[in-house]
Amino acid sequence: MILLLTLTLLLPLLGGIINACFGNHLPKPMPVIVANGAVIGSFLACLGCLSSASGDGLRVTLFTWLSSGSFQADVGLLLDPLAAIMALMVTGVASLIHLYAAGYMQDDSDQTRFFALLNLFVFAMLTIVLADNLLLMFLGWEGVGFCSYGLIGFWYRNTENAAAGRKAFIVTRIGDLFFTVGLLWLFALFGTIGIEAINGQVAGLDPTTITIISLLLLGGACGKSAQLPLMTWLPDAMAGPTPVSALIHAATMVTAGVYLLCRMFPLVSLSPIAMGVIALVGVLTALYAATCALAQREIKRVLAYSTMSQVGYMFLAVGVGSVSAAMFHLLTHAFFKSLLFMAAGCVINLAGHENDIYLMGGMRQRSKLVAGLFMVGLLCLAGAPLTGGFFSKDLILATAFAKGDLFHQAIYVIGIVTAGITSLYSFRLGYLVFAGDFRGEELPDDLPGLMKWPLLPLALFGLFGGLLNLPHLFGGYSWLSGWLNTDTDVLHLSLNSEYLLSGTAVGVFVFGWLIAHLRYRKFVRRESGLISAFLLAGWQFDAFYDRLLIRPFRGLCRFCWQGVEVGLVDGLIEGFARTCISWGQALRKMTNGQISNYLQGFIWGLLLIMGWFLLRAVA
Amino acid sequence: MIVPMEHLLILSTILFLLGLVCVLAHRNLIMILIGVEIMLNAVGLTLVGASAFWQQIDGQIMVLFLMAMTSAEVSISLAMVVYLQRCKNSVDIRDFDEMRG
Amino acid sequence: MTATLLFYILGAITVVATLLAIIQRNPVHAVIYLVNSFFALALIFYLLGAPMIAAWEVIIYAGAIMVLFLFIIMMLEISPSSDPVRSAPGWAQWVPIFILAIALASCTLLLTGLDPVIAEGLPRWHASPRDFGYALFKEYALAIEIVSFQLLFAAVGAFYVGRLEQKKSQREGSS
Amino acid sequence: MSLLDLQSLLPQLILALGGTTVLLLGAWVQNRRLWLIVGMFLALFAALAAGVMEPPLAEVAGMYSTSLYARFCTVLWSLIIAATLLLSCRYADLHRFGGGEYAALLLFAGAGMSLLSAATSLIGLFLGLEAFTLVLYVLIAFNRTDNRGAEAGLKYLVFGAVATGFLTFGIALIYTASGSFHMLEALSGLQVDGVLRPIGLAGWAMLLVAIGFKISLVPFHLWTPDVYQGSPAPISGLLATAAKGAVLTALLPLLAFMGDAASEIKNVLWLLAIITMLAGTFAALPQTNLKRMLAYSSIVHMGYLLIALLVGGADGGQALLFYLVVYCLATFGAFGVITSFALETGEIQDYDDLRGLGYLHPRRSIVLAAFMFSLAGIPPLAGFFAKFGLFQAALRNGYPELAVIGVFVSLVSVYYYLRPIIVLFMQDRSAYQLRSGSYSEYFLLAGCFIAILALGIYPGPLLNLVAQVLP
Amino acid sequence: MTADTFTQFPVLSLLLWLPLVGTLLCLVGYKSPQAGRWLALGTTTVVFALSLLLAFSLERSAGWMLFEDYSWIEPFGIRYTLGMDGISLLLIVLTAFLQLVAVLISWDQEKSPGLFFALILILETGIIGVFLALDLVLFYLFWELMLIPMFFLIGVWGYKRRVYAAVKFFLFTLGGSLCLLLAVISLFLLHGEQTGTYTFALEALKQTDLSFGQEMLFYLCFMAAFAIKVPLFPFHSWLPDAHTEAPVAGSVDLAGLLMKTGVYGMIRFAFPLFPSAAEKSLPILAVLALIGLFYAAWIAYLQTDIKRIVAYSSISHLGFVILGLAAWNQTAWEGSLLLMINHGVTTGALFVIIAMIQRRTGTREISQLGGLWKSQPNMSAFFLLFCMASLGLPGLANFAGEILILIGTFKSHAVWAAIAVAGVLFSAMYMLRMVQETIWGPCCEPFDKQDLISREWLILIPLAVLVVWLGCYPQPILDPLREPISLLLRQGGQP
Repeated sequence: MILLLTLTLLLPLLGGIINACFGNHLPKPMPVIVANGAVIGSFLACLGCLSSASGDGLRVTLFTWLSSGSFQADVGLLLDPLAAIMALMVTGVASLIHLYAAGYMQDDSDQTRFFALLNLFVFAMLTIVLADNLLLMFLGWEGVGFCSYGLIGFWYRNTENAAAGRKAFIVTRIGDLFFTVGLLWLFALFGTIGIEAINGQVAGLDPTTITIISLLLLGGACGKSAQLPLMTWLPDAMAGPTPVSALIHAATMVTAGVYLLCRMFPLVSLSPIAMGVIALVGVLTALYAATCALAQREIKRVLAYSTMSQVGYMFLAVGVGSVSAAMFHLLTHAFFKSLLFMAAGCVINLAGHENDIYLMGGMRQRSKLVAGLFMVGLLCLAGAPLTGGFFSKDLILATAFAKGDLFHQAIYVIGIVTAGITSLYSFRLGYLVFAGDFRGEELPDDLPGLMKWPLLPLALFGLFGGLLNLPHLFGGYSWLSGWLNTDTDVLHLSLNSEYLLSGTAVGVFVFGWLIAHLRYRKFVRRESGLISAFLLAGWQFDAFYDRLLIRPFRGLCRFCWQGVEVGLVDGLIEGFARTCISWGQALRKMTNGQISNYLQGFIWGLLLIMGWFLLRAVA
Repeated sequence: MIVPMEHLLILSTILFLLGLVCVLAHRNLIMILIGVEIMLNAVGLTLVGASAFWQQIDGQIMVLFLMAMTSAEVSISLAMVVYLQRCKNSVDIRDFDEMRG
Repeated sequence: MTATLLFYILGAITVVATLLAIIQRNPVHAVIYLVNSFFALALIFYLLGAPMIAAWEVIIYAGAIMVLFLFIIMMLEISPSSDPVRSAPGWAQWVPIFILAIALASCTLLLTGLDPVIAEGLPRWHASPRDFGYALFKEYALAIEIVSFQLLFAAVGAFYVGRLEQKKSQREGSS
Repeated sequence: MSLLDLQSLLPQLILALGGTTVLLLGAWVQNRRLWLIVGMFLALFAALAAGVMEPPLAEVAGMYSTSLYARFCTVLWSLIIAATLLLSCRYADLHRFGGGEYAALLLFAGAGMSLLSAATSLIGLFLGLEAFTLVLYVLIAFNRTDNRGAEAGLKYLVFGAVATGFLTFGIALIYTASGSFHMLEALSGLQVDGVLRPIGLAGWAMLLVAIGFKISLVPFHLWTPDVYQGSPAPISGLLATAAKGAVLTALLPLLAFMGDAASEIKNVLWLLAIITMLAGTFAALPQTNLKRMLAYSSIVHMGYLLIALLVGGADGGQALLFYLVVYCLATFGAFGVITSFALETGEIQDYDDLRGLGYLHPRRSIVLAAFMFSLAGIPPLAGFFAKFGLFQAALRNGYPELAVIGVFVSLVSVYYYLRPIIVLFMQDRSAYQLRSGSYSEYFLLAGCFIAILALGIYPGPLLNLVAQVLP
Repeated sequence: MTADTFTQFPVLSLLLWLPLVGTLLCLVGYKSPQAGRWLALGTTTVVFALSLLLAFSLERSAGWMLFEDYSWIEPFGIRYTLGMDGISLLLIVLTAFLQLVAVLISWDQEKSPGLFFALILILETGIIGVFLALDLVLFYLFWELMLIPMFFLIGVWGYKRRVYAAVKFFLFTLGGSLCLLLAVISLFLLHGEQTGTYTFALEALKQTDLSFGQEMLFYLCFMAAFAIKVPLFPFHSWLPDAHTEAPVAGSVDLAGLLMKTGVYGMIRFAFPLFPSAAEKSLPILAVLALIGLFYAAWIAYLQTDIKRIVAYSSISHLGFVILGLAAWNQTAWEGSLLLMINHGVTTGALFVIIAMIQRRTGTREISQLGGLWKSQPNMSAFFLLFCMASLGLPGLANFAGEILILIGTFKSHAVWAAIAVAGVLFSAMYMLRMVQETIWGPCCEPFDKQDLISREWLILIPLAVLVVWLGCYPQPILDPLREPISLLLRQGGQP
């Protein structure tokens, strides 16, 4: 078991290292095989040790990474139920996406780099998932950031791609700062960074401290999960290859923030304020992103905003105190969102590498299978009844509703409105892409099989993901909550309210669909209005941050450089040097070659000495 | 007693400074050398006076050495004058300012 | 009393003659005035009981050195008339220098005057040539040797410096 | 004057009589190299005699001491004279020096210097000082094809003559006050209850002017760069090292004899030291002529040495002598390199002419750089320990302000010491190939270099020696 | 071979003077480029091997693992005292390693290679000497001995503004050193007056009774020298110029080693000698370190010369190191020393890569660079790796040190640590900007499209392995540091 667990983590690393170091020297399909093999192997290993994950979980300490004084950070793995379910999802989805990527990247000359980074990403993600201490988790945390950076800018020849990668790295790093401080604080408080140890000791801590630390952790989570206010990087991150978007920016990395909060839930849950803030951030992000998604023109950006929005739901779930709801939505979302992304990749390929949905349309005719799969994904996203997405989202909203106070009521309302908008933009996307006739330039392109078949299992999971945690209402028994030992999460609402809630959900879904149907069934080219431009630009947050932060920052840098460094520091030094030289020049003028001048030096000197002596003698 | 020692010192100081003035004021090398001779004579006067004051012969002997040294110096100086005159056709010290700075 | 009077008279003569010497623009005149000054100084030496020094003052300074000066002046034909502006300083130069000199003199004299010993009188005293010779050759024999070496090497140096450089004069002649 | 007297002054006798002999024989045998080499060996003999022979008398004729200190100085100056002669071999050929005269004059200068350092009487001091000053007048102007030499000679002559006037007037005043020429009596006669008498002060003022001229303290320094620039490089080396060193070594006992009463004079020296260090340093900064820069550097170093003089006692003496030796080695070496770069048409002095020379003549340039670093006081060269000893002495004896100023000055001075190095090695080449130096020059430069390095790594023996010879 | 073997034999001296022997040989054969190269390579290899041998065979202990003491300059009370503890050992191994790298990277030096390698080797002696000397004057000698070769390396073999940079470097560092010298002498005199034994031995001088004023004064003088070398914020002006204009070996040595000597001087000399002054100064030190940390990062963000970016990044990182020292506890100090070593490796590696880039493109201006991954993927990959290490990616070298510093600092001064965390962000900003403009983006066509040649592989692979190893398993580095650091901290007195 221990070996299997270790293998789960190390196989992707090994694959990544092999590809990174020797990939270019291996014969053509080998890098792909190595990468896929590693990830699939990892998945199998994970499956293998799943059985031992229940209860206290399985733990391995490989070696001591850092130790100094009382500080000790091991490379230690912990496979508890939460980690296990997450690890399984990560490896599973990653395996499928790797397979997909093998098809997607088959013509790319740089595929070794791609697969190396992808493997490394899986390794880093698994590190987050499996780490038994915060520092190791942080290693994975930054590791996924780096891989994301490398993969977003994979097609580096285009400056914008590389810039998008950089933006992602830096913005998430702002969040990481909070995480780091939180980590330091936790260590200072508890003298350990072990996750279980911390969670075990939190009771009885000063509430303010807990609130602040929880908010710091939230900051970290916001950065990684593209939540308000650190969300601007995610839409730009779509510059990366589609499998990357599917894996990193939909299924796994962006959910790391949720995972972190779930991991630290015993701590976070102690602070009502922090919980409220988390819920608020989540729901506001959900709303914000959903509105933005309404106006996007690029297919992947729509999906990106929708990801942001869905992750917002997960935050909301954590914020209202339901880990299982969060994890439930995380899982279903992982399935249908990666499905959507990969299908979008297919669509883009079919449309002749065209991203703009206004230039698509009628894609249904080009590949029925892809259209079907895409629609499955969309239905899940929109929360069509009985799909995975429906159940998971519903659970979150129900939990929020169940809290009952005014704040949560308000959150519930926003959440349900967002659900409507979600339905609207989902069907907008569906209509724009698949309905009508093809509006772009004709460019037949057949899809490799590898790009299609991995979608099928994801579609199945998406559709039937609800079964994982089917509520009692529908005859389920909340398996996930049980597995996670969070039975407290299981709602015990009255049947009436359950029906009411489900009904409302179905209602908003239908409402959104109807509006989309009316408006987008037939493509009409419209001038984009002010509001849609505003939404298209993501509420102008980029411009706002540019004004608020980046320009003042550059100004500050310029001031430091030109003002302080060149002007003050160097100026002082050079001024001193110049003064010395000018004194030298003045003294130099005294030696003008004239003997009589020189003699006067004698006389003045003598007068000086004599005068001094005279003064002394008189005194 | 002839005069107070002080008066003799006054005389020699005046002479010495007259010599110095000559050195400072003139630009003609010969006059400068003459100034130096005046200064050295003033020194001789002081020494002779001191010799009398202490009633010792050493002061006078020092004067002798001074004279000998002066003549040696004058011989070199005047040879130098000749040499300079030949170099630059001038004994004006203002003409010798090739090196400066 | 006569000696005292004589001292002041001679002193005055010395100072006046020296002053006249230094303000001359013609070096020949200066030398002549200076010879006067040296003669007066020699008499003072004699007054102070140094007959040997007095004699040498006349012989070496007034005789040898001044004549050497005259000789060189005439040999080099340095005459003030050729360029009167350059050869002698004008009033503008004299004034600051004299002021400086007076300042210096007052400093020196004030300083020496502060010393009580100096106020004592000079006794009458006479050092005969015999005493002089004894002291010179018994106690200062080594010094005499050194001085003689000095004279020798000075002569060599003067000869070397003053000698016509043949190569150079040839080069100049040819150019 | 007895045989014992002569025996006691054997080194000086070798120098003076040897000089005379060389002079006489030189008139017959017109071989320049021969007389330079003979002169060098005579100087070496003198050094040997001073170093090895135990003099029978402690004081000769009441004028010169034969103490270990005096002998040490004699060895030092004789060696410098020998080095100058050796260094001049090729230079003399280039400029057709009269070999016999040159050697003879230098030897006599050596005698004068060693007498000056050994003087115990003011007359002796006067005679020694004049002996080598007179000779230097001639030596500076020795290159008669060079107008600059004449100008330098003139400048040194005028100032030397005036300084002689001041020196003798000072001596006369001191004699007037104390009635003795013997230093110990004269200087103790100057004080009443440990306080200097006013007339003594006047005398010292005159003396200080003269000494200030000789060792070129600010403001009596203005002649220095001109004279160094104009005189033949080996003679500049001699002027900067032995001629100054001899005066300093004479001044050390002079101040020591004063005892507590020296404090008045030390006040003035303190002031002179500060303005000398500062003015010398700043004036050196814009120089673009190597010899002039070295002249200013020598001025600054004299300022440093004044610190050691001020400190006095065993500490100061040790620091002074060690510093002096190291300074002499480096400065003489630097002038040696200039000599070795000299051409028939003149010396290479301007930085412009040195540009990139480090790659044409790497050995000499590296050695020059080493001398510069030593002068700047950068370890592991001897200059560092010299400064180290000096600052230590200053700090230990209550002159922290001088140490601080010294440190500041040595920091600024690094700039002008680096400039020739930069010019030699770090600028694009504009220099032209010079002739390769002669073996005598190489030998000498190597000697100086090795000494600088060895003293920088293991200065212990010299320090011990210096501590022993101090009176 | 056991530790006893070493105590019988003056192995420290051997380690110290071996490079100098190499120098002399290089100088003898300075006309032949081949001779210089191989001699330098041989010498540095032997030194490296010897240092590794020591590292593996010596027992860890708190005190001196090896110690040598001989009489040297008696009249001044100066002795030849060398001692090695864990800190020195590690820094010497680093020195030996980086010098090897410096020699290899300068392999095809065209301008007077013999002299060049001779200077590199002298420098090695100087640096090793600084890390070993326990007599203050001996220390000072080695401290200054580093100056001259570096001056020439920059001034002769540097780039366009080399003379300016060389002189600035020389004057700055010398200025600090002279303050140090004055303080050393004064301390020596005071100690001598108190005890009657005049000595420069570090251990003896620690016993000197000083009034607080004196202690502060001396401490400031010491710190002036060390702060300039490090360099701490207002004293850093020499560094960007020197790093930028120096030839690659010079930059590697400057960043990798010379800056470390400053920190080493602080922990070995300044703090233990003047504990109460040090204690008082810690907040100021921390503030300066923080200012430097941010200030340099901000300036680096705008630079257009990639070497200058790395130069400023060095200032920033050393700010981190000093912050750790100011935190004054075991963890932070271990972090500081670890970061020092890590920074040496990563920054050295970055300079090496920059040299390779410059050789291929002829420029270091980011406006003229770009898209190098296309033509030189391997080189670019290494570049990316080292940049990531430099910006503190966990799992690579710098992070381990930084996090230890942060943890240690947070324990004593939470606010400092919290502020310092932000520095990591800015380092990401300038590093990523550099990466972006260099290896990503549209292509600039390098005139030499050659990817890494075998000698370059030979240099980069060990560096890369080290960068990863130091990031993933720094424990072997931390272990020998533990005891010496706690000893030093105890001597300094826990504030």
